[in-house]
This record gives sequence, C-alpha cells and structure tokens, in this order.
Amino acid sequence: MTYKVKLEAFEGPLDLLLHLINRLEIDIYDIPMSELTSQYIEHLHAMRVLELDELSEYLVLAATLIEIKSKMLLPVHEGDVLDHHNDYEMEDDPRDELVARLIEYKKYKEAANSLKESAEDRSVHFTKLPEDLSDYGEIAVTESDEKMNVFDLIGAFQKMLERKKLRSPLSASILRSELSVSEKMDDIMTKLEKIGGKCPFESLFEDGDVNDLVVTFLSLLELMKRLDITVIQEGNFGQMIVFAGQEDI
Amino acid sequence: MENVNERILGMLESFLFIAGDDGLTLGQLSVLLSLDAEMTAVTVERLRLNYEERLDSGITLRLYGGSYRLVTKAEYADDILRMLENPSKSSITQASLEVLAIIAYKQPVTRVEIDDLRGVKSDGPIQTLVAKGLIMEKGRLESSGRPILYGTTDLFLDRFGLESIEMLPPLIEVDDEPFGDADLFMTKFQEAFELMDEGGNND
Amino acid sequence: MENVNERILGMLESFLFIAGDDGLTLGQLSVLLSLDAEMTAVTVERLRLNYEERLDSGITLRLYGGSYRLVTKAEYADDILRMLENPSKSSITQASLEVLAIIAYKQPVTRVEIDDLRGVKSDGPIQTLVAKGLIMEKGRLESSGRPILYGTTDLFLDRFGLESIEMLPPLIEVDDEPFGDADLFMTKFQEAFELMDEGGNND
Repeated sequence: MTYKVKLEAFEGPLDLLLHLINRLEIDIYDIPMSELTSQYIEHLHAMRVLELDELSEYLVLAATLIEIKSKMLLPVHEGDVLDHHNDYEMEDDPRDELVARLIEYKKYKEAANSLKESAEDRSVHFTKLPEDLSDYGEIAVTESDEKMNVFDLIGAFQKMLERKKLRSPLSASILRSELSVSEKMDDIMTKLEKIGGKCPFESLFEDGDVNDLVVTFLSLLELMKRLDITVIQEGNFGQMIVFAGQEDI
Repeated sequence: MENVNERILGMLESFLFIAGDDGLTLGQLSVLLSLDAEMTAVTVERLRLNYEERLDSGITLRLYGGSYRLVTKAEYADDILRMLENPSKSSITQASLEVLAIIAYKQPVTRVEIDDLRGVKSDGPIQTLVAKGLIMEKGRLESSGRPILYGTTDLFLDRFGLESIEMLPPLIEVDDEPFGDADLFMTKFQEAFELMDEGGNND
Repeated sequence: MENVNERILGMLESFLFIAGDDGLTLGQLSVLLSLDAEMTAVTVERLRLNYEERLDSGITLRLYGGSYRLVTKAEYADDILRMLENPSKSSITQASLEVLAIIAYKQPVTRVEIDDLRGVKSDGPIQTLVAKGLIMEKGRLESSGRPILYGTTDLFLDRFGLESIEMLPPLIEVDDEPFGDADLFMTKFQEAFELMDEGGNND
C-alpha cells in the first residue's frame, strides 16, 4: 500500500514514528526494527512537500533507526548474554533509548490534548470588562516597588485584544437580528407617506450603523424594483429625491 | 409574576453581565430571550426585585437611557472608592500596563491611536505613566492639532530590565484579525444579496 | 461557614463586579474586606456556593491564575455566543500545544530540551507562545551560552482555566495502559488524508 501524506499532518519524526507504531500495531517494548525502519523510510519517500529544514530532522531519525537496526544484527558475544529466554534482552538493548524517547514524547503529546480540553472548558465561561472608573482611580495590579518584566506587557496587550472582542461586536449582532429588509421597506413607505410622499435620498441614511445603512439601501433597491418608489436625480451630482409611487421622469 | 422561569432569569443575568456598560434595551433582550416585550419586562422586573430583596447581593439592575444595566448597589460606593485609592505611588494598574504595552510596541504613538486600540479613553493612564517617568513626549505629529507623540523612557528600560527597546520580545497580533468596518460592510452586503437572490424575504 | 455576614458578601460581589476580567487576588480581597486571609477565603467560598446553588443565577465565581473573577455559567455559553458577533476562539496549533505542554510540566526548561523531546525545532511555536503571552522567560541557565529558561504565565493559567500551576492534571504514565490509542491514530490518519484531498496548504 502506498499513500502520500502531507508532512504537516505530523508534528515531527517522533510523531510519525508513533503513528507507524500505532498503525502497524507494534508492541513498543519489542519493536521489530527492520519493519519499522522500512516503513519509516517508505513514508519519507511518500512525503513530497518537505522543506529542507524539516527534512533534515526526519533524516536524523532515519539514521538513528538504521543504526539501531544494524546494531541488532550484530552477533552477540556469549559473555554479554544473561540467562534470559529472549536473545535481545541484554543489558543494553539498542532500542532502549528510542523507546524511552517515544514514551516521553507520547506523554507530552497526550498532555497537550488534555490542555486543549482545559482550554475548551474554560472558553464557556465569559467574563465582563472591568468597570471604567478612571475618573475615580484604578485598582493597582502590582505591589509597591516590584520589578516589572516585559512579559507583563505582552500579557496586558493580549488581554486587551481579547477585551476588544468583548467590547465592540455586541450591538452589531443584536441589531442585525432586529432588522430585516421587509421591515425596513415598510418603515420607508410609512415615512414617505408621513412627510408628503417625497424626501431627499440622504435623509433616509441619517442614522444607524453599518447594518442599518446596508438594510436601508437594499430596501430602497427592492422598493424600486417593485415600483413602489421612484428615485429621481436632478442633473449630474444633483440631489436625489425619493418619491412614493411611480413618478414621471 | 412569581412563575418566571429560573433558567430565563439566569440567562438574563448572564446577558446583562456580559453587556456591561452598554447595557441592553428591552427590544434587544426580547430578541435574545425569545420572549415578547411584556414577558421580557416582567422577567427584568423579577430580576431587579431579586437583587433588591437579597441583602447579600452587591449588584442590582438599573434602567439608564433606555438600556438595562447591572450596577453595584449604592451602599457599596464608599467601599469601592476605597478600593480605587492607589495604595502606593510606584504601583501600576492593569489599564496603565495596557497603555504602556501599546506605547512600548507602537511608539511613537498618539493618544488617539491608543484610545482606538483600547476602545476606551486613556488620558488617566497616560498622565500616570508620564508622572511615573515611564513614558514621555517624543515630538508632535505634523497633522491638524499636532497631537503629542508618546514613547518610552530610559527609566522604562531600567524598570523592565531591558538593554534597549529592540530587546522587547516580538509581538504578533495573532488574534487581531483585520475586520474593519469596510469589511463588515461588504460582508453584510454579500449576505444580504445572497438572501435576496434566494428569493426575497431576508428574515 | 454559615455565619458569613451578608453585607460582606454583598461587598465582595460588588468588588468582583467592578474588577471584571482583571479579577482580584486573595491578598487584595483580604485588604479590601478588612478580613484575614482565612476568613476571606471562607467568604469567597460562601459566595461561590451561593452562585452554584442558585438556579436563577447566570454568573458564578472562578479562580484562574490566582485571581478570583466573576464569570457566566457554562450552561449559558451557547446563548452568549449567539449574542456575540465574532466570538473567534483564539486558535492554537498542535505544535504550539505540544510545546506549551512541555513547558507547563517541565518548567523552567530550555529550548534545547524542548527540541530534544519533540525531535523537531521549536523556535516557531516558542515565539508564538511568547507573543501570545502564554509563556515567558524565567531566567537563564548557568551554563555555556546561558540559554533562556521558559515557564508559563498567569495568562496561561487564565486561558486554560487553572487555579495554579500545581493544579495541572498529572502526566499519564504510558506504562499503565496498553500502548497504541487506535482512535487517536485513526483521527490523525483521517486528518492527513483530508488534508491531501484538499490538496492545499495546511497552515
């Protein structure tokens, strides 16, 4: 089976190795080195999108794998072998270091996943902005003459970016859910009726935020399409007047 | 009045809590709670009464200029003012730290730019930081009003243990996506047109 | 526990309300309430229990990174997201998460140790994490080259909902369980293939 896997799907050579061990259902404490090595190298070939910098890291591990494999092929001196059933169970199994690395890496990889969950749990709790009482004073965050560090600055900056999100968007979404083109169309018609059937185009855009303006504009287009209103401009760059009903041009 | 749903009350409180200073109008609350105006008003009043009746509550609800807002109860005003008194001259507040961060990374920078970034007025913190000698005037912008440009001082470097301003760790505004009004406008437009294309009623 | 003064509870709530996102430490609260640390802790816990017990309460109390703050209850998250226009979750890459996990558990730790553990260079993720305010320099190792030692910040504790660094869940020892998490592996696999299908840059 050959397949191409994009490199970015792996966080590095150890990650790739863990992936292979899982896929091949290998016992990590008794890794068949030749199989793993050949699979690893096959994978490297399949990965087309390698940046040179990253490639070198993958190659370093490939070299390590080959080294371990060859060590295991060397005949074992009689005297080194302890009274065990398994031939490879020596004082120093050449795989030991690699296995230890893999286990250590896997530990933190799992910790990363649990951190991700913590962040998700945290993200369902929203907080409010501190009250702006700058006319009266502010709450101090440091005690007396404490030495500050630049990382406090970065923290403050990031916190501020976070707050900006909390501050601005609130009204926009609520307004949007309150406005609709059809409602606005009714509004415009009512307004026109009230003020004698015509009004300057601009006067319809006097208040409201971006959402309002868009909805107003779209409502006008729709009303024109339905011939409920007519818009007349008196010459180039002249004032545009909105009339209720059809008006002779 | 008594059979206002507990969950609705909780939801209402959480909305008002997040909305903060801006508050929310009856109309907005009605949309958010999916209740008609009358029932919304009843729910809001229930929440207000709860606050007023509970002696262990430090906050209550007020209607200012058409918006409902959570505020601290008047009886704690003095305690809060006590909290705001700066205990020591050399201490620094969160607001000041924010302003200092902006000036350190964006210098030279005007007060208006700082206000824009923070979304609140920064006169107070700027004054404090000047008084503490952490920032100073670094000239004026050659535009109308010739606003003051602020930058950090040597004392700032000293206090933050920096050899030079270049030693500040880089700051990437990862989460600060460009999402200006113009973009918002275009997005809305497109959304609206798509809705219209689908056949009329945009609701 | 039951004889916590009602007025003190109200005062505490009003302080926390004012402080908002900044929160207040046990030390600050102790000064503000004129109570000793132990009694302050008892009062804070009473307030938290009140919030948790009251079904009509939309807010509750949390300790993140040493600061107590009022937050909305989890059950209203969806309703609040509906209210917020652009609730972009700050995204963090898998690589950054791995580096962050290593730093969180092994701090203070050097870049070289992190690189060794992961088998890849971690400069990029480290820089991003510093810029995001999640990690910071915690001094230098007294050896050749005096490499920087990294540790996590209070903002990290806040963003990941941890009271303190001691509250990190213990690392799972791999020995205890059969190696090979088939599900995790399948996910990874599928992700990889999906990425291929899209044929584009995965960034």
